[in-house]
Amino acid sequence: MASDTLATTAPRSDAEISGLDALEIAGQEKAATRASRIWAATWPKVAALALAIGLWQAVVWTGWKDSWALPGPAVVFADLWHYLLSASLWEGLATTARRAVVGFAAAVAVGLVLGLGVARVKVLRAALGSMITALQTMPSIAWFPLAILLFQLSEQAIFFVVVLGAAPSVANGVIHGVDYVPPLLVRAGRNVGARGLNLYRYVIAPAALPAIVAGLKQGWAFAWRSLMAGELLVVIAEKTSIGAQLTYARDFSDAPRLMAIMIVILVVGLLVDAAFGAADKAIRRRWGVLDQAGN
Amino acid sequence: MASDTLATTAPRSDAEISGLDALEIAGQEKAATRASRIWAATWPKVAALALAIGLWQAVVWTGWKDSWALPGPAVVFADLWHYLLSASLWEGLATTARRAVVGFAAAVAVGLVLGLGVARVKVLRAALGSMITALQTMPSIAWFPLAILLFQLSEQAIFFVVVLGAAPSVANGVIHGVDYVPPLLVRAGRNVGARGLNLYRYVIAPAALPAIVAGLKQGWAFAWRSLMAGELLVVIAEKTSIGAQLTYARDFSDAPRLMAIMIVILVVGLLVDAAFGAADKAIRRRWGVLDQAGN
Amino acid sequence: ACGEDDASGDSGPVTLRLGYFPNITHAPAVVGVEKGIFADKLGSGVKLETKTFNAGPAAVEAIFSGALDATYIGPNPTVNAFSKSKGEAVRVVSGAASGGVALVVKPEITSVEQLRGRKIATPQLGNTQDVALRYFLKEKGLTTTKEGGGDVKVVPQENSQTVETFGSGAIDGAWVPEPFVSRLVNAGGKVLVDERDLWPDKKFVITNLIVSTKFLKAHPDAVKKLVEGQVAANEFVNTKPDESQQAISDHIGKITGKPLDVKLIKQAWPTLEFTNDPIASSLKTGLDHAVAVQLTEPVDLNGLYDLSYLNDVLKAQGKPGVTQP
Amino acid sequence: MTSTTTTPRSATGQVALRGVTKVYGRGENAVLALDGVSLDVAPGEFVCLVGASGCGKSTLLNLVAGLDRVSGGQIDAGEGVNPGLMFQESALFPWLTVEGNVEVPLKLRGLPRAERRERVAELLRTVHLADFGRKRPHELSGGMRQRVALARTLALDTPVLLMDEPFGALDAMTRDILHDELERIWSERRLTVLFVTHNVREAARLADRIILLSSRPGRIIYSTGVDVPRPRRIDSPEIAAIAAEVTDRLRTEVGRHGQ
Amino acid sequence: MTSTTTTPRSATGQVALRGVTKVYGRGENAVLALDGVSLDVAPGEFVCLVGASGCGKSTLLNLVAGLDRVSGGQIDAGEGVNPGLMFQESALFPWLTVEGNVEVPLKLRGLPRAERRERVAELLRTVHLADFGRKRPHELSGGMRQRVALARTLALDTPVLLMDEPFGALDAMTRDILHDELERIWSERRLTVLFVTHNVREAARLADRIILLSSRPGRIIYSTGVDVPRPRRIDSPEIAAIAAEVTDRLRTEVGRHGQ
Ligand SMILES: Nc1ncnc2c1ncn2[C@@H]1O[C@H](COP(=O)(O)OP(=O)(O)OP(=O)(O)O)[C@@H](O)[C@H]1O
Ligand SMILES: Nc1ncnc2c1ncn2[C@@H]1O[C@H](COP(=O)(O)OP(=O)(O)OP(=O)(O)O)[C@@H](O)[C@H]1O
Ligand SMILES: [Mg+2]
Ligand SMILES: [Mg+2]
Repeated sequence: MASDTLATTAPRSDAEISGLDALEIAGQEKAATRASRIWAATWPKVAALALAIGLWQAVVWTGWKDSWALPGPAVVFADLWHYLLSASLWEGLATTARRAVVGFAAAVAVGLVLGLGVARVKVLRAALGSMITALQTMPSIAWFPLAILLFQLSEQAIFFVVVLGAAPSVANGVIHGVDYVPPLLVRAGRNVGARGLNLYRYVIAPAALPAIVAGLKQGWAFAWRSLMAGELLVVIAEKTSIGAQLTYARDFSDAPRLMAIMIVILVVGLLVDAAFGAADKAIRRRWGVLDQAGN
Repeated sequence: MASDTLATTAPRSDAEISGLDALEIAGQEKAATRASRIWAATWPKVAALALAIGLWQAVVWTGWKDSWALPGPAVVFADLWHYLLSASLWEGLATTARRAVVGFAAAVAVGLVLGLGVARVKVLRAALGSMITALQTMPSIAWFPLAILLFQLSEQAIFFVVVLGAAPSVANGVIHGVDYVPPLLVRAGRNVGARGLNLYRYVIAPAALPAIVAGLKQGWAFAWRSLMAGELLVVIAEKTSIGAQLTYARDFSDAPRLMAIMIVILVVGLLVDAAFGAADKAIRRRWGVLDQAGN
Repeated sequence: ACGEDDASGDSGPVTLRLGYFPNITHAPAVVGVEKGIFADKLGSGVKLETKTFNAGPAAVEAIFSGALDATYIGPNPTVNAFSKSKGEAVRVVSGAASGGVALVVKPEITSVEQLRGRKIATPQLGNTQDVALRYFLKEKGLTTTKEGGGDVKVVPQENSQTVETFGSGAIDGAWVPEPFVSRLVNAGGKVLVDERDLWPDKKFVITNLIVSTKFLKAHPDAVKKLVEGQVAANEFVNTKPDESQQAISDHIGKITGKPLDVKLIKQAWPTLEFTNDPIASSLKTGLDHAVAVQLTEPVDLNGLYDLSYLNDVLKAQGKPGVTQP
Repeated sequence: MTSTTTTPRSATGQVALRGVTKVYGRGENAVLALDGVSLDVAPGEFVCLVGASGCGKSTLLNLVAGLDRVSGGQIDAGEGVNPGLMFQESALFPWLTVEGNVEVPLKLRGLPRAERRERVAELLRTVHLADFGRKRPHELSGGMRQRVALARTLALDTPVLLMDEPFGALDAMTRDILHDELERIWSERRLTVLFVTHNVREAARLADRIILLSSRPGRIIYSTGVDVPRPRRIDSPEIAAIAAEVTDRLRTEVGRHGQ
Repeated sequence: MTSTTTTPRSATGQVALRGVTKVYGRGENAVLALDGVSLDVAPGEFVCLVGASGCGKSTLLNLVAGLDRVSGGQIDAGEGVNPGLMFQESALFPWLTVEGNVEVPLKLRGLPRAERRERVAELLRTVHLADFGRKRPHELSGGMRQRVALARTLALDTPVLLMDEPFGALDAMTRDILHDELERIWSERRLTVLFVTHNVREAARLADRIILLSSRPGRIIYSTGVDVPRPRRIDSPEIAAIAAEVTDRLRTEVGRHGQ
């Protein structure tokens, strides 16, 4: 019963709990240093990126398509470099980012109010509930005439399209979240004296928060896509924007520039996702559902 | 202590529990007849519709905009009627619906696999997690060149755009759902012998189902919008489609037709939402979170 | 509502909201804006506001909803705007450009007969180029259908996409305007038909200047000054092509984030003619063709043109006038 | 609906039930959880409710708390009184710390921050969790969570306290200590308490009156006063005797149902 | 890590812990929940674990069940044995009916449908819930949920059973009945049971050995065999005597911590 039995029994705490199971166990014991944690979060990204670029380059080298149809990474990154040094990117990004933030904020406000109303007021739910998803499926271009009718050729027209695109998504997130608030918590809230608005403030809103954040994330994607379309609606006062640049790059069949802009959009998306991810992680830590899985 | 005391105390079970609070109490006692329940679900919709159309008509009557810029309900419904009688609507709808179903099914398959992978495998999450939202924000038109490169002018190019549009949304729903599976249930599942795939099948998938359905709903909206854009990508021989008709209506500045098509899109959206709504309600009934709120 | 207010207010300076596309076929508009020609001609009494569009429908919507007073636009949206408003919403007050359209095909196609069974792209179902292609094929005895069937398969798709699909071999040719003709040629295509050859005097409208009827009624003076600006811009474009080409490239760069290659502009330039004549006859004929290939119902174009301002301006400069249809 | 019976009177701290009936579900699946329960709890009275598993004790408390609607009969917990209910599950808010959870009722009553902090600290000391204020519910053991829920309910400061097995997850010692605390608070504040427990000794230790509920349908089948003078000790012979009697009754009742 | 201590041996049904330590959290907030717990449970032995609230009992069971990683020391529950754990909370799957919940372990073991149905019915009879098979967890009372969880755990058919206050929410009578059932199953199947309870009498009624855990850090501070022959009665004087002794120890321990 010495070391050889150890060999057969020790695995229980290590090798036996392996593969997916290992991921399902909180890995707090692996209390890693800060540096190694950053490394663990970074290398898969770098590897994925390297893989994607490598594959792309490989395809280009096979000569499968003409280089003006499918430019290689070198060409695209060279163009991206120029683009990064040009004022137009930064001006466009500034305009688009401002519009995105303002439009999204408006969409969130509308979406939250709409969502809470529909989720908790029976008549509103019956009247508007199913309309929300239907509105969400309406493509942006269908709203352009109405946007111009209501707001002329102003930025408001763009915001209108953005709000119509994103608000239903946010509202759906809120409705989903509110619908699945555990009844026990609602009762507990009511019992400790939270009625009416206070019930929302102290119980329903925080309980639905994870789903609301998920809805906001989907809403952001809708907002951004609607914005990309909406920015084509009209170019106001010669202001350039990412949406306009994207379309014109395509209009001019400028594949390297198109891909450079796509990379810029991806980077913006990554940054926004990082913000949402941080919020979500904070919530999950609070709720004690973190560390179940990978991250 | 007779009837006058009754008058002051009886309210507890009725008037006092009123307003929002009343909605928060399971209203099972109001066991209504089938007919009155259908009526309760219908009249708000009808009222909302009547209100919307009335408002629209009122605006038209004020003469705020020229009739060719903002046609009245009468004109639009007359056009819708013609449209409904025309073959082009039904052919277009058949094509578009088929594409939507196939594209969405593909997107769901991709989204589910991607979502589950990212949610439970640490390396994948680190590598791809933040990429999903970033991909989601990429406007459809940015993918068109790639779609054509890969699939030429075939329907596959459309599906490609649809999948790229909708799959991230589905994946995000799955990730959100899995992230918030109560750890206790995961432990219970593991303890009753569900490991690996079985853990997904018996615990994680059903526990995440509500969030997955919510993700599917958002995914449908993305799929449909991407399809509307993608149908312009390839106008395949002999086939008309709703997406193409929508754009043509706009190209021809045909406001009544544009609005008629918008109504058709809304109706399709309503039908799909009804399906999702039924699924969600069934889940909520099972989970015992139904009847908290309005519906 | 503010659109009408601006347009009808006689007190104070008038605001003229002018639309155009950042595109070679809109060269007079782009050069006129970039070189300050419009601002110069409009003077201090009229404030110029410019809006840039990507395609015709949005510009028409803007005119309809009173958000725009005048715009450079192609013949197709012009007809739509006129017919959908029952002849009320807009008037053509000047031409801007002619020509610049061709059928580009793969080099192995050398005759029209060889188009049988091929896929040819056009910018949009029922637009000028689409009609021109279908009518041309019809004349040559080749059938087409709206849905893309028939002897020659017509695939309407965005011009930018046409460059991609032509490059990847998915289509065999395209009937497109500049600068896409040049692009397709650069991508290995060959011009099979230059549309100018199909028209009398090799002239047909590609861009004209329309004004909303309301604005025209409220501010005829401003419209006259705008037409003066248009004439001056065309003068500039025609007399200083190099400077104009550079101006176009720069202006496009401002809006799209990347200057358009001047070489490409130079390549496309000779196929275009910048004329103040809106070539009304070509619009009418084009519409007849559209009816012939069953893409539209006949439209009465009476009253679409109001060329009195243009003729006044030309007369004052001692130039020959254009015929009012 | 109950014109034939006398109607409940209202007075602060008094709880009156008249022919209360509760049916869950509809049609075939309907469950008659409570059937004509009438009960008067005097202000300041401590009533313990015992009964077999699933007999309707939690249902009764939920109804008195106004969290569910009666199917028949009437409940009066006093004009404007919001009885504090300690749920059978701890029902803590997972997004708040222990302190945050206990603070919610105080916040809702609009107490100023300084006073809230003081009260929270005091309540946590009462339930012997003074060091755990900054933890989150998921970091606590089952018994600790139950004590936090107790603190939160006490923070409500209502005249009527409804408690659903509040000490079920506690060891005997901690439970004894909390019995003393609860008794102290009850007598200080002159609370009316309706207390559900499975521990008959606990009932005898705390109650002025013990009420026994039958199973499906839930009816009051037995009620006995506990006349032992306070302070009492849970292991005293008088308490044991009363507990034994109630246990006997309970045994008969449960035996009757084969449960 | 424990080369200085002897290593645990493996045998079906045997559970061996060697110097098991468990730390929750990191840095300043770290909580030492268990500190060097060594324990050998023989195959077929029934061990009851008692201790103050928050002393680490649930933590210990979770570790033995392999649901959490030890911070130090080793645990051996036998090669390939998956100990069945009945959680302190009922942990039922809300999307399944009562039957569905009990059926899951059987499904996972690949039993054919007919056999599963039979086993489920039998298990529900064991916990006296035969009529509740088609209900959903949210339609059950607290005690019923606990019994369903018990049935689900029993459905696992493992040689080692870990139970975390399995009868905490049950009335005394139902509890007595289930004591008998559990004892029967334990002796029939020769199970090894590790049983957490706050009811010292229950511990004395069921256990071969009672183990007392101290609080923060959790250490084994007392262990006593229960040599009363079975069948036993919970109200027999021998059981009461043992319970009294354990209670005394517990009191000292809890008193020492001011809990
Ligand atoms: N939401 C519900 N839907 C349907 N039936 C329910 C619901 N809640 C409770 N019941 C049923 O009502 C009866 C009484 O339940 P209740 O929770 O009041 O019992 P209890 O006395 O508190 O039991 P325990 O001591 O086990 O907690 C049970 O038969 C239960 O199945
Ligand atoms: N996930 C966790 N994170 C941090 N601390 C925890 C966690 N789980 C338990 N603890 C701490 O570990 C200690 C032991 O908890 P455990 O749940 O094992 O107690 P217990 O003996 O089961 O108590 P009870 O009888 O109240 O259920 C407690 O102090 C608790 O606060
Ligand atoms: Mg209960
Ligand atoms: Mg515990």
